[in-house]
Amino acid sequence: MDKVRKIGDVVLSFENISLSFGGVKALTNISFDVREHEIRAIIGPNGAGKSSMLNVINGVYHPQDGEIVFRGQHRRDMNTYESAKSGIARTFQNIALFKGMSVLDNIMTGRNLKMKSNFLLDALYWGPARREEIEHRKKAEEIIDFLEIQHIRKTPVGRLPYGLQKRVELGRALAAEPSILLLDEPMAGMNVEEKQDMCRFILDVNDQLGATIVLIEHDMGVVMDISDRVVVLDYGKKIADGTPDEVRNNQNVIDAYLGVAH
Amino acid sequence: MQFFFEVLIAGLLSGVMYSLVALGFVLIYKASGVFNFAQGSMVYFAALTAVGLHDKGLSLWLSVPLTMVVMVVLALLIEKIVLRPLVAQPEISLFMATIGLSFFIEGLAQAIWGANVRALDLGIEDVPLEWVLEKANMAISQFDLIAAGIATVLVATLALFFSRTKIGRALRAVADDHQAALSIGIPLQHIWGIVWSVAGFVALVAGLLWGSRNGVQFALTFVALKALPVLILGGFTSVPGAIVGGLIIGASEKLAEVFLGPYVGGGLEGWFPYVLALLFLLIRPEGLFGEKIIRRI
Amino acid sequence: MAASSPDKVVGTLDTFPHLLLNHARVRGDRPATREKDLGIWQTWSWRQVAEETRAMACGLSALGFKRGDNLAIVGDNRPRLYWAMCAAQMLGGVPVPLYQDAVAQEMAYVLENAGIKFAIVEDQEQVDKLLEIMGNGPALNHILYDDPRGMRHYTQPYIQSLDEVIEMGRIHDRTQPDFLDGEIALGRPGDVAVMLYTSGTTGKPKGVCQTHASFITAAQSGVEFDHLGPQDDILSYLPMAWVGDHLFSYAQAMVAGFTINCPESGDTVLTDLREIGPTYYFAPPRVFENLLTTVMIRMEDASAIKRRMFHAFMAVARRCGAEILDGKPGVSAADRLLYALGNLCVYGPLRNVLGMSRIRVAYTAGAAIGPDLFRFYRSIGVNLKQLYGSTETCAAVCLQPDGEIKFDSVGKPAPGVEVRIADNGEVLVRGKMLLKEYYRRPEDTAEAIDHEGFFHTGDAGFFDEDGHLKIIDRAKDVGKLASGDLFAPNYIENKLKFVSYIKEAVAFGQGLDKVCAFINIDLGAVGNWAERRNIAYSGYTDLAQKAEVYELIRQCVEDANADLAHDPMLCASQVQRFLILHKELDPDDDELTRTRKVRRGFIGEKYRVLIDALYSEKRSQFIETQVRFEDGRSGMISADLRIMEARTTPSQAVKKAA
Amino acid sequence: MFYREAGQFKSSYAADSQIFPIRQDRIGFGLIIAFAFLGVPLLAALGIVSNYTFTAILTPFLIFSLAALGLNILTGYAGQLSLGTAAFMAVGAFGAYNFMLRIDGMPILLAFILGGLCAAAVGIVFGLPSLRIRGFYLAASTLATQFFVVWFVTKVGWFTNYSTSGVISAQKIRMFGYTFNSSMSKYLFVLGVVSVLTLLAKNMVRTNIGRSWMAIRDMDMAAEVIGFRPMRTKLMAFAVSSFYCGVAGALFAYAYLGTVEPEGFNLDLSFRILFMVIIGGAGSILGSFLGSAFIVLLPIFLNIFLLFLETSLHLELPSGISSSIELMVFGGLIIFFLIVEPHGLARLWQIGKEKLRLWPFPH
Repeated sequence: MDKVRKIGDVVLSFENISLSFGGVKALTNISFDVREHEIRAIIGPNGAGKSSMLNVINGVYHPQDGEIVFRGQHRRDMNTYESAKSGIARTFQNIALFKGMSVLDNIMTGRNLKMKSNFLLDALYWGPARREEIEHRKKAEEIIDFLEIQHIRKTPVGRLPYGLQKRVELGRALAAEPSILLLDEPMAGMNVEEKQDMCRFILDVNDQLGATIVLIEHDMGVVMDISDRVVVLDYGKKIADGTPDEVRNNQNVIDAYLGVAH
Repeated sequence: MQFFFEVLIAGLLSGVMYSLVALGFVLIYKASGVFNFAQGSMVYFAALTAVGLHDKGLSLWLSVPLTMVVMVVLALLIEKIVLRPLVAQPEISLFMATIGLSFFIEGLAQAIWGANVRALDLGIEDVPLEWVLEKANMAISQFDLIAAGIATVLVATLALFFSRTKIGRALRAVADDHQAALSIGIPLQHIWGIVWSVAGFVALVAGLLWGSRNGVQFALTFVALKALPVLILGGFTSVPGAIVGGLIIGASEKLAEVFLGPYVGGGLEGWFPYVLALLFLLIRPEGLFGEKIIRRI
Repeated sequence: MAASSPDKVVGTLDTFPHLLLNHARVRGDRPATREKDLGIWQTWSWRQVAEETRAMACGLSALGFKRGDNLAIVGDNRPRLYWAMCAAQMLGGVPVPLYQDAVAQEMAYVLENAGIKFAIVEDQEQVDKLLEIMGNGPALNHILYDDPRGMRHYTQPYIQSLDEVIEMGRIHDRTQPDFLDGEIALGRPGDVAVMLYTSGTTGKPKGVCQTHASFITAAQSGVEFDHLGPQDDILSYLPMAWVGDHLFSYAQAMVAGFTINCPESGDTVLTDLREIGPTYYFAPPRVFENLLTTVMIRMEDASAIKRRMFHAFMAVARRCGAEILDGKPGVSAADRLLYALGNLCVYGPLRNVLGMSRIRVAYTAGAAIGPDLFRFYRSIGVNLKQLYGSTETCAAVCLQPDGEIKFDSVGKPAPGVEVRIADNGEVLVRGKMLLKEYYRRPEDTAEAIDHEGFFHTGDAGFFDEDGHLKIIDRAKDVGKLASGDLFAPNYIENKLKFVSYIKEAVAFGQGLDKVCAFINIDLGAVGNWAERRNIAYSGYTDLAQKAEVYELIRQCVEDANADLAHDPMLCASQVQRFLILHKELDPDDDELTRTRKVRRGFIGEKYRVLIDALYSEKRSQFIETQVRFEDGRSGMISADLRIMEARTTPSQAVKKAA
Repeated sequence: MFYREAGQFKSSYAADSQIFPIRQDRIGFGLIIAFAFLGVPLLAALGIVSNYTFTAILTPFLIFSLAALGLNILTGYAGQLSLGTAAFMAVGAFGAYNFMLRIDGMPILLAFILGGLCAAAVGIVFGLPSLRIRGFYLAASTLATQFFVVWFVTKVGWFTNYSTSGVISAQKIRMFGYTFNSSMSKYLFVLGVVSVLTLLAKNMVRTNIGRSWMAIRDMDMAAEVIGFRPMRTKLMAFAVSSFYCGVAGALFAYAYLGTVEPEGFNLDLSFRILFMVIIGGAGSILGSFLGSAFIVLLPIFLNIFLLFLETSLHLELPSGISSSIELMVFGGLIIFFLIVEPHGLARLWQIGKEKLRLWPFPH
């Protein structure tokens, strides 16, 4: 299948981002950018600061230094609510689903920012509240269909196997109709078949829904196959940035990452 | 001014008692991650058992050690029946379980000994110390002072026990990391049993001191409620926190009651420590000496 | 709208398009089609279906589809694929449904044979398959897909979405309102309505041409026979290319006006069955068998009390359930009371969890059904019946009338059907529902239909004293043992397959001195059996060669032998030696047909060494076989197969007579 | 076993997301409601249901159910443990009392609602710490609510209309010229209020607001990242929960006790309601009712049982033993449920129902 996706302008860029926790440096002077509609991977050995970077992007962590340019706006940091509001959604490395809720409800939570009803109307389940609930249910169902999880629609997520939980979490993120999707090790702990499925979903999301994807992954092979550009971090520093081929042949990367058996 | 100090000292002296009870909490919290709401009931139970045995004709020298044995048995039973099955549960479930436990222990105490108020005479009179009265014209209760003395000794002993003995260090290991504690070969159950027994001992001492002053009655269970703000203030995991917190709460509560009370009709003791602790909490959620919690995702 | 004045169009209800338009007129708002999609049962009324179908027909016509063209339809049971059949018929074309799980080369043959230029397919998977075929064979002019997922980057101009075509059709219908009505009016009952390819146990598939008249007649007789009406619901989940599905989900639905319900996917059929709770149900025996197996396996896990209750009530049901269902006299009041209690505690809930609460009529066909299996469903109050027919006869030769159910017969000839038994035992059939011809195979047609107009079914059978037809085997398979005794392999195999532990069996004995058999164990049932006995196994091959399993199967074979001994004609056919195959027989390896019939000849060739070993004194035999996995790769399986003797039972005919 | 779900398919989302999607449940629930509204009064008219049943069982059961429902919203759904339920009830009760007392022609229902709103306001104030603290730190801070509110209402004479004993007598419940005097009429009044509020609660927990609570409860970080605002969500939970408790408190005063003092809303009552939630099932509306029924009925059966012991075994049980045993049983049950079935009676019911749906299969 040939790719006809168009990669657009820079939507998000980081300049000299530094982050530390109580004196421990997690990120040092990181700069890179993300272009519209691309699949951007952040890779690196364990403890390289990949997750921290993702947390900076959607405002969970606030960097001490540096600047973020998001859709032309210059800012010191992001905050979680605003970034959600402006179309950044994410998944987590250690699945962070709402365990007591069903798959459907989990995905519905992803739609909360699109809901306008207030709690009084909700309580009455009347008029707009009811209409809205049904309308969003339809959207949620489309995502369920897209991710092929129809058979577990009403199962509490706590009872699902790991691979499916990952998929549901992706579903919850997709429910927000994000323009930028952050995926924190989407394929960690999966078997080959599950990985293939997840890859297909990621490509489909990127391709059909047009979302920009920033993903962290441990599995080099997969990343190289699906990403447009790759940033490599090591000990909180950027050591390479470029197309998969460039990165693969970069000596720093080979030393820091590929050379090390893991 | 004299009066202020009189109140302050009385407050600090009762604060030592709070520290003692709070220490019981800290002990258990550190070792098993349980906020033991039943600590107050244990105080009540211990005091009632001691005085009950005493009333049956046993001397205090016999009834108190006997009560201690009962407390150890109780501690072991609690560990086996309540804690062990709940080991992997969230903290909040354990907390609620101790609320249930407190009801159970209170019911048990009353079922065995009846609900009547019993007097306990330790042979210490609750009279002002004469020489202080003469020298500084302040009324400092002899009883309070002795009680505080006993409590101080106990607090100090426990603090040392924590930091110096092998078991104490083991306890800290458990508090830091259950897995690590297991790997150095200390059975978790043993540690819990010991900790709860020690907590039972603390409860017994506190019960005797308090009981002999106000009579052994159901109100003793409220001691636990008093200790709660102490813990919030001092931090759930800190021994010095419990001591300092107890003193602060004891002193401020008395001061508030005496100096603020008249304006609002009294009875501040019930809630003032809480509001104080709460305000403090908003500024420093981990308490004075507690460890900062970093949220990870 | 203006031009489609219904009265003009619906003159007589003698073609499917006429039937559809009539339903749209008479019961326009009643549900015609449902599909589980996006979590709910999306519903289309007859009026909507008619509109969509019209638009689709116009769209097809705009693409150049015309009278006499054949339209390939490939996919799972999707509403629009059903409508596509009628759309093709409106234009005087012929829909040709294909098995959606067929591999590319099978499909290539049919496309070539039927001269297909237009195909409507379900999704990307089928498009890819067609593209693969087109790489080296027939050239399709148009491929239309139903589900757009993943289709964004197919730039080939001849691949279009069905949505687009329907949209185009709507415009077309608006600009030329008379066109389609004119086309529909040109349709004649004698026109070919559909072409169904027989899976052919031997040779290449043949296209069976059925006319509107024959299918409508066949459907009508069934509808009247069982009093089907618009209020009925059916679950459409069997391959659309199978005559059974075409009769029940298309022809009968069109005639009676009942609702067809398409499941969400192949994996959810059981859940969907339970949700819809159809009133009319059709399934081949293996589906009923699988259901029963699951029931038994799930009951194994129940508490002892519940299990005891279940078995106690099942015993009551076996004793009198079927009789009560048939309304036969002679059931004691006590039994009736017990049955009512059982109905409350077991049968009712069981029907409910199986999704059979509302079933008025259920049919099974396509293969012989085990008497125990058949009796089970009837005894719990499911009105399960058998019918007999084939692609060439619109699956409507014999039906079991209510109240006259025999476990081993297929019922009486349907109204308007003549059945005759030839001298060699072959069943001959004549009636309106016979095929018009085999597509482009006049010599085959001539061979199948004799000068009197009788169709030679190829099945051997006989009428019993009540006039019920009893089928024993394929006529050509019925042979003789070396001793001259009758040898009906299918009959023996079915006897074996009726045991839940045995999934497939292949019997040999033609011209030989004794009967021997290959067995395929049922991995689910035997696996469960093994687990309960703590027998560890790593997979089919391993499990199949366990001594304990052999012992289990030997018992089953001996039971079947005892059964065979009852029938004097078949007493000599008892299985004397058998082996359990190291792999499951699989349509992908050409060992079974797509409808899971044994390809005897092929197996005989492929496993020559095993057969030789069976007829020697050997206790075991080594074999290595190539297999094709689901993903298309192949590999080798090898095993040392044990061969075991089974005890036979002496004839009991004498005892019986005494 | 009694379920016949085959054929109950849903062809619209509205049908699929109704409260009782299964027909048998709808029928069963309808029967229960009909029995509560019509059957019980009918039985009372026939003399089968006594006054005692109304005043000692049915009315308190309903009121406690409402309070438990309130606490369940906060603790079960939003995951914020509270030990101050009785305080919010007190605010509701004394709020309603003062609205009735001080505003002429105040409709009783409006007074209840206003009382509930006062409770909600107090709930928001005391819920503020929940933004910074969690777990039992929060539980401890709700204790502050408990002690402070009761003290405040006691000390400020205005609330009790300067009654010397601190005891207030609730006004008569009067609506549309009808006075709810009899115990049965009070029961029906309470039933009406509780039914409506329960329906509203059910609607909340199955829509966005309810999902926001559960999201915060299950994984607050993730909830924040997908756009739920923790402050708003938690305070909303406090407000709604307190409103329910407040209305329950007003009913407690008006329809159950008639005369109350601030001390009546003590920590013990808070615990009792917490027990209802734990035993009934946290995060379940049905659980609130089951828990309430359990806690209301338990002492009654316990007393009957002890009486039976005394008479049949000619035992001389010490006085007050029943209350001691009650404490032990409550405590023991809490521990039992936390260990064996942390989701309470509601989960047991759910499991049972699942079994009935799958009958005769075990799972």
